[in-house]
Amino acid sequence: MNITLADLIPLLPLLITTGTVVVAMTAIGIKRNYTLTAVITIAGLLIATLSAAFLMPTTNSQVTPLMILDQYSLFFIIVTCATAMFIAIFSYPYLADLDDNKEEYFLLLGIATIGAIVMVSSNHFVSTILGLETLSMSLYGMVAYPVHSEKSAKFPLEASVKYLVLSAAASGILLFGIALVYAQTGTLQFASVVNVANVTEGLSAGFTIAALILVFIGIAFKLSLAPFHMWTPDVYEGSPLPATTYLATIGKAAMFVVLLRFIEASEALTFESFVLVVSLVATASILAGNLLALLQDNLKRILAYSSIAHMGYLLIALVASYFVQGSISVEAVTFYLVAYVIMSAGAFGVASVVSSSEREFDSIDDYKGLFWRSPWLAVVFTGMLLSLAGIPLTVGFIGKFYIFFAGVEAALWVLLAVLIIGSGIGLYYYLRIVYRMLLTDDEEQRFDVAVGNNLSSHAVLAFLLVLLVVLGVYPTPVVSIIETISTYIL
Amino acid sequence: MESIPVEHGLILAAILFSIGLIGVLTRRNIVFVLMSLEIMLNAGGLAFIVAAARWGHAEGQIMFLMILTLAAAEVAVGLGLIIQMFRRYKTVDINVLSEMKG
Amino acid sequence: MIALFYIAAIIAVIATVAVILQTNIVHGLLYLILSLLAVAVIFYVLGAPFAAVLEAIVYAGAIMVLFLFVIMMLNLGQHTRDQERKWLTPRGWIAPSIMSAILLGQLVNVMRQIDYDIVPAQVGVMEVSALLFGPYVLAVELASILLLAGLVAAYHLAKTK
Amino acid sequence: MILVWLISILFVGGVIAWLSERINPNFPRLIALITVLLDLALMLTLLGAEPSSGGWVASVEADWIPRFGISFYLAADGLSVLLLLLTGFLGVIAVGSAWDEIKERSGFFYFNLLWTLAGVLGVFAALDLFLFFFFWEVMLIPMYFIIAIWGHENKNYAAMKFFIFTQVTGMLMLVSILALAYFHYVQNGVISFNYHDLLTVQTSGSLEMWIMLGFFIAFTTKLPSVPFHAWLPDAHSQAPTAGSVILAGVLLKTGAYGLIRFAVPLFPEASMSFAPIAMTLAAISILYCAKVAFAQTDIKRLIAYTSVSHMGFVTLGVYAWNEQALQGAVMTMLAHGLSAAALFMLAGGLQHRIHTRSMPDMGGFWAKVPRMAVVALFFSVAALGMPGLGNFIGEFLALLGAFQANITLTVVSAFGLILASVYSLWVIQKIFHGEYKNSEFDDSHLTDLTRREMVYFGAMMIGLVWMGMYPQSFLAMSQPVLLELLNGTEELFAAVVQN
Amino acid sequence: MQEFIWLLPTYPLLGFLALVLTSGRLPKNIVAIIGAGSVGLSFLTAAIIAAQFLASGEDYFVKEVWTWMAVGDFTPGFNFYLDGLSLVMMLVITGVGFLIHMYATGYMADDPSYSRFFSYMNLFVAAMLMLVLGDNLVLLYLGWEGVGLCSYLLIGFWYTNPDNGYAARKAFVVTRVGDTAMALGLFLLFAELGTLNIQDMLHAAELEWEVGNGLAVAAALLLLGGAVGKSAQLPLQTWLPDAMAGPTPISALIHAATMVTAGVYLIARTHILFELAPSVQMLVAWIGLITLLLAGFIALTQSDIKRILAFSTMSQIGYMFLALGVGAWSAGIFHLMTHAFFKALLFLASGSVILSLHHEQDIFKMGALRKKLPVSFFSFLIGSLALTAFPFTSGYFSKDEILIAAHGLEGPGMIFFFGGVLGAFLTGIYTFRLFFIVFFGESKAAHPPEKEYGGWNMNGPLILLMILSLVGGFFAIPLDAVFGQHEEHHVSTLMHGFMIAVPLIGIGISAAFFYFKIWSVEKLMASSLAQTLHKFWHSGWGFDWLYDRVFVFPFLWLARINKADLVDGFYALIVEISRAANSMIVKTQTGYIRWYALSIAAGVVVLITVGVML
Repeated sequence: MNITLADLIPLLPLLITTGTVVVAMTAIGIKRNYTLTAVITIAGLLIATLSAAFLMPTTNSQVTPLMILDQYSLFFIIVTCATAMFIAIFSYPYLADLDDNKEEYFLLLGIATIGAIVMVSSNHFVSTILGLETLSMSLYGMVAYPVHSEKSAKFPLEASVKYLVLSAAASGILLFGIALVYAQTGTLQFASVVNVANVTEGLSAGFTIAALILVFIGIAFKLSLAPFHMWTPDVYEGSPLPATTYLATIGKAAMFVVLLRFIEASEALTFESFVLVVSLVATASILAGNLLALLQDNLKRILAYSSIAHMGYLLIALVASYFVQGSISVEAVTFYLVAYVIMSAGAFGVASVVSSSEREFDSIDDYKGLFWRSPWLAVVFTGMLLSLAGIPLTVGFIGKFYIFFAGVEAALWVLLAVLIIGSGIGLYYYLRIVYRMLLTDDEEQRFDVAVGNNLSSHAVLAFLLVLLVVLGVYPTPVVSIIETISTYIL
Repeated sequence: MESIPVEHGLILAAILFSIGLIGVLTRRNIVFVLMSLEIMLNAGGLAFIVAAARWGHAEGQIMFLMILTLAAAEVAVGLGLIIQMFRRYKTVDINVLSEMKG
Repeated sequence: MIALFYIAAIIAVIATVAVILQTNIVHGLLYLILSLLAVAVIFYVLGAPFAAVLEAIVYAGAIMVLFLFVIMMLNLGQHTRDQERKWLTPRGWIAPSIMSAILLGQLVNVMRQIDYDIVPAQVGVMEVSALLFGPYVLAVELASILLLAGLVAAYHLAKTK
Repeated sequence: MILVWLISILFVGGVIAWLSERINPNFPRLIALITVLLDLALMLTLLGAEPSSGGWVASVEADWIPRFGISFYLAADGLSVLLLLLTGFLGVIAVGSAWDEIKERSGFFYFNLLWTLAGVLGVFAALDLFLFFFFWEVMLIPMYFIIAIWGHENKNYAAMKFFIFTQVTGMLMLVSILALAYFHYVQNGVISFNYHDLLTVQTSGSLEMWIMLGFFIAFTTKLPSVPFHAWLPDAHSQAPTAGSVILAGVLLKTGAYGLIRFAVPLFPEASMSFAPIAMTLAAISILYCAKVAFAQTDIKRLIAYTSVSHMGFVTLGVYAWNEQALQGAVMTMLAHGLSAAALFMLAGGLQHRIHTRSMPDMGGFWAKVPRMAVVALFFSVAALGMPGLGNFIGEFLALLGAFQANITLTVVSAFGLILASVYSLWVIQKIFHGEYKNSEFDDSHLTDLTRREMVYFGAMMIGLVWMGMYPQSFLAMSQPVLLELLNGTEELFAAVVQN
Repeated sequence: MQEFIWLLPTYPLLGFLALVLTSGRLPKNIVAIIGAGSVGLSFLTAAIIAAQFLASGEDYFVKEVWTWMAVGDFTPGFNFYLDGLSLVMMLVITGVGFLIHMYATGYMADDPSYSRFFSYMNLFVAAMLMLVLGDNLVLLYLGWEGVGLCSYLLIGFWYTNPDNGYAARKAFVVTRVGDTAMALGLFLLFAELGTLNIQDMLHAAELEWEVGNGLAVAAALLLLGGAVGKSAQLPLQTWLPDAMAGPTPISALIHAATMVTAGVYLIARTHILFELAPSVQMLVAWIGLITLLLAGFIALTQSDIKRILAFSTMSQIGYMFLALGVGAWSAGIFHLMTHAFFKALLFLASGSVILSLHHEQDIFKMGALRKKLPVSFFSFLIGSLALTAFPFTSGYFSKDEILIAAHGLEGPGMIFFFGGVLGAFLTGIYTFRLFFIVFFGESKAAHPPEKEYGGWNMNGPLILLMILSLVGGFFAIPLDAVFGQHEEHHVSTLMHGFMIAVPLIGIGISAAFFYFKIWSVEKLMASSLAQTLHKFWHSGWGFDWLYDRVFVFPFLWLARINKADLVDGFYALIVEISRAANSMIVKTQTGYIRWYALSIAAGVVVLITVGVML
């Protein structure tokens, strides 16, 4: 299973991204030029996206034991690269005024994307770990990026240290768990842990379950599932907005793909107690996330808490996959992830557009009266928030519909009840933000919304809004794609 | 040839892991925290080596290599952050990093 | 060999405990190196000489030196020892210890039923390398990317403006 | 196809109205008026349409999300057409009532108004349950905006409450819809959300009951019925007049429509065994809310509670499930649509003039605003169920039918008629009778109804009289639909009554 | 012409619409023409129709105008039914109604809301005609509620005084209690008999139910509920005295001549049903008897001229109920008619008195008006005589028939008879008490009248009504086809003499007290028993007091304590819980890394415990 030339073709997106990083690094080495670096990165990511889109219909190959490049992977490579590109576009104006070297940021962003690509196409623990750590390592850098800037009002250092320490601890747990799984199955490939032919004698189911739980916890931390969620708000708040966006979208999506593949391949859900554990985590996440966000006034923290809840929703679909014939729950997870990426990117994107590295507008009071000051941004933001709340005409609704469908088919009534309660609480804090935007006292002009100076960011927002609505109203094309690709997971 | 029960190896790893965890939870000096993290990662590595030995594989060792790599990178970034932290706060007390809460 | 395993294990545990109990940071680091070396011995006993060597060279050597550098840079002198003593209140140990003890108990509980003895067989550099530069060549490349990420991040973070 | 037009005209009109504000602040209301009039005119053509075999005068079906067997399936029969017309009519009224009241950001206002109406039309016409749910939710957001932006002092709370209540219970309904679709899948091997397909699903036992409850709770929240009514007084009292008109006149009716069209026909057996509880809730709604209404001092809150009370007759009628009762429910929906809307407009008009809704501050307005007084009297009297006006037909038929199903609860509910007279006359007394006291407010703007207002009220009065004197023109439209729904299930209910 | 029976309610309805739509912009004389003229037209039409109908010799006549609603078997229509009973009613309503309208054109001349007044009046006449002409109970119910509404509107006509509003609402709500019972009766009848067309329904009832059938009893009871409400009989009588707050023509038209007798009409109309439920019929008689006595006692103690008349009305309707209860259907209706004449007369006359005295209603502030107000005096004289059944006045014949019929009844007949006679005795006393106090003695008026108020338009109706009151007893009303031939009752001459004499004795006693002043009221009132009784009777036997405490206060109390809606509180609680949960859980976000790590460790421990141990 050595690598061959033919294997390189499916790896094209990965190679292109890597190439982008190398080119960008070289360019920096020759002469620092912020715009050039950004353009290289954005262009590279665009090409990577396109190449993945080009490859997607035909590709289905295992490249070395480490990576599987099937349609599912490529689909998420598209999502990942495209989102990374969008974030790069958001980052450019955001960092433009940073009084420090700005170019390395795009390197980190590129490298993080490499990590994400590896993760979404990983069905092997080695590539999982490598992808995950590459992603995390870059994110440490991105989170702490403005650390030298005196003007930065936020706490990038604190956020980064928190993220690093806790993430490393979680990695330790994950690694330990993988080791235990490996001790049992004898392979680092994702493989069934049930009825392994050469099970070590005397090995109880408890061992397997403990191992699975440790792995799950390691992943749950990255997904910020309760009770491993506490880092999330602090890191989100402290990071520069584009980094937060990255963390919240690609960081989550890639990790969930890994979890999905691992759970499906390992058949972990055949253990009832494991199902119980996952259900408990889902319940705790939904309730904790929504309750924490309830009266929060910081936008980034709200979105952080809400992401905890959203990951909980996703877990419901994941649990359902065990009870349901067919691929519906995988589709549910997939669609919801896409929806979540779109709406999170959009929501953070709006905040990014009005913020800069020197001044972030992340209190919901900053958005008072936005509807009247900048209807365009307000509409985008409202759309994203309503989508997060799962209101029709938006993609979030279809996503939630999927999850409900999976849950009903699996007869997960308790979890559905939790989902409903959670969503009900969720409405409150999403609407709180929307309401702020509707307020009419615009005595205090908190920020100028000049569309002109970052037109590309607005274009991205427009694109996301269109996606949000189109997928919310006529999701059929994407639904059929997801239906097709989901078969690769099972 | 004499043999070692595999559970002894794993239990050793678990013990080291737990000690590392205690360190992370207890120490306020961030350098110690980082060291404790290394202990945890190392315990993971040990577990891999034990498992590899149980299967007679080389794969576990490769995984250990990767852990080594990531530990190195993590320490590099972590120490970089510690330097910045010390510059800003003149302390290595991890508790100063608690400005964001709620 | 068996005895070596257990001796090394005991040393590793004691040394590790010493690490987290230390108030002097340099002493702590030295204990950590001791612990890592003991683990390296265990690796060797378990038939992983390559890993053992790397543990000794990279871990105990390179990485720990990095720590030392930083400690020196920060110039954590005598006063930090007093500070450490102040921070390490007995009460602070209770919850973490109990928690970890329970965790350990649980892990031991699930592990103790394993009824398999390792007969260490040497899996040497050859096998590992063959694998590493065969099927796992991508991992090597990815590891380089990982290190690159660490490099860029560390460079950016650690530099003075 | 006409149904698609009806809905899309509103959607597009809304967007145009919004955009047109940039050109001239007076354009939005004009465009909104044209849009709703156009819609109303289009609806009138439905009256002449020849019904197909199933009684559908118009229908359109297209694939939407084939993965789930979801289709874009709109169809209207007599019942739907009635409610569509009500919506169209009240749409015109609502635009009219907002004409002078909404000065700020009128573009966005009319956008929301039209979109709400579009959602409501969709609800009344959708025969795919997913589509139904889709529209069910679509109408909430613009309504939320209407309350939250143009509402009164406590608008945030009210809008939020409205939204969360309807949304959360909506999710219960979603679960029920999905469960039903799933059972269809299990039984037939295909997923379908088509109403006709789902009617064939065999469910039974406690599961059917649970699924039915999902629908029931969603619908009775919108209706609303005790104990899910708590959102309504706040929403109504805080909403701007046009919002209240739409809320009371149309939005509440979606719940009733849902009960008739979905909740009972889809689950005849569960509904049957649940009927006594539903009717009990109805009776409690009627009495309890009439009593609470009486206690209110905020005139809009009062009217809101009376709405709950009146809608109790609808629930009562639906769960009595015989022809008289159902016709009664339908007539109550229509008549209450007009009378409640008119009362809210009056309250809104008063608030607009004297900037208070507090009844203790009012009194003796008859001399000052005689036309308004007469109009108010008319609609109060309509609300208390005066024969000759539409509400009477509805409540009388509902009670008449209910009497055949459950005597005790009918007797209890009938006390609502007494309480209705208590609170209705109390309102008239507090506002229009008694001594004129102008120390409590600035009465410089207390002017009588304008000619334009009189046109709207006149239209609604004619409507109510028409309903009251010749309800046959409405009953005839809904009759075939109701008979079809009753077909086969009526005996089921009747059997329960016997036992 | 019979075909045009629908014109009867239409004229006043058009009048109503014309007056409402012009909303007070018309000059008063035009308003008067429209208001009174429409009713006049109705009366003319009614008269012609009546003549034709009587000439045709038909028993009944049905005119179907349109189907109101057709819901399954339930198909009430706007159909008019004319037979002897409705004929009488329609003539009384339009005839007396027209006279009162006439009178009102003068009486209300100074009122700024002239047009409003006539619009209500017209609406009332229209509704009342619907009530009596409807061929089905739903249409009847329409009229029934319609007159109730007009009653409400007219009682509260002078709306600036909150007391009037209260009286109006009380009237409406109290009668609505009865109406609701009646509606339930309708439901029951429809559910059991499948139709609400009166004749069909009665026919079906006869076929389906035996005498004494429980359902028949229930249905009759429920209809009776409606009747007692509308006709101010026990136990729903409390609203009528307060209803006197309205302008006096209203009291004459609605609260004396027409609307309050609707209950009598209803029972007569559905008499077959009551015959099927003898126990209920007996109850009707008892209610009538008790009410007539109670009202009589109350009337003795009142000082407000209109209230006295109101209690007298209540009492007279008691007689009608008594007649119905003993099966003397025709007698009841006959008394209804004569009562309409003389009570309208009395009320209108009292109106003249009141206006002449500048809105003074207390009889103790009048006196010696005989000379000053001659028309009123004669009106009162004739009205009072008819009311006390002075021989050969109209009241005499009708009351006679009732008492004789009561006398002829088996069982409690004698009680009814003597009770009725006692009532007549009381009537004599209180009627002439009023008469003597107002028109004789010394003037106690604050503003003694200069001259009698009113021109030909007020005096004309009075004179006509005087004539009717005198000769009304000789009208033969064509009720035999409706109720069948009633058996002739006879009483001995002695008894007859007794019946005639007792009211005269009452008059005599009254004269002794108030005209000749042989006896002194003050002396009588000296005893504490008398005072207590006076107080008790004056308050209407404490019914208001009782109802306030049993119904009104608890309702108000409930309304007060639960203004904020208990159910809402429940949801508020949920919100509070969420907030509390939020504030608790937010405390976990301490910001300390080690705490976060601890939570991870705890999570690991818990999850492994759950996963492995469970």
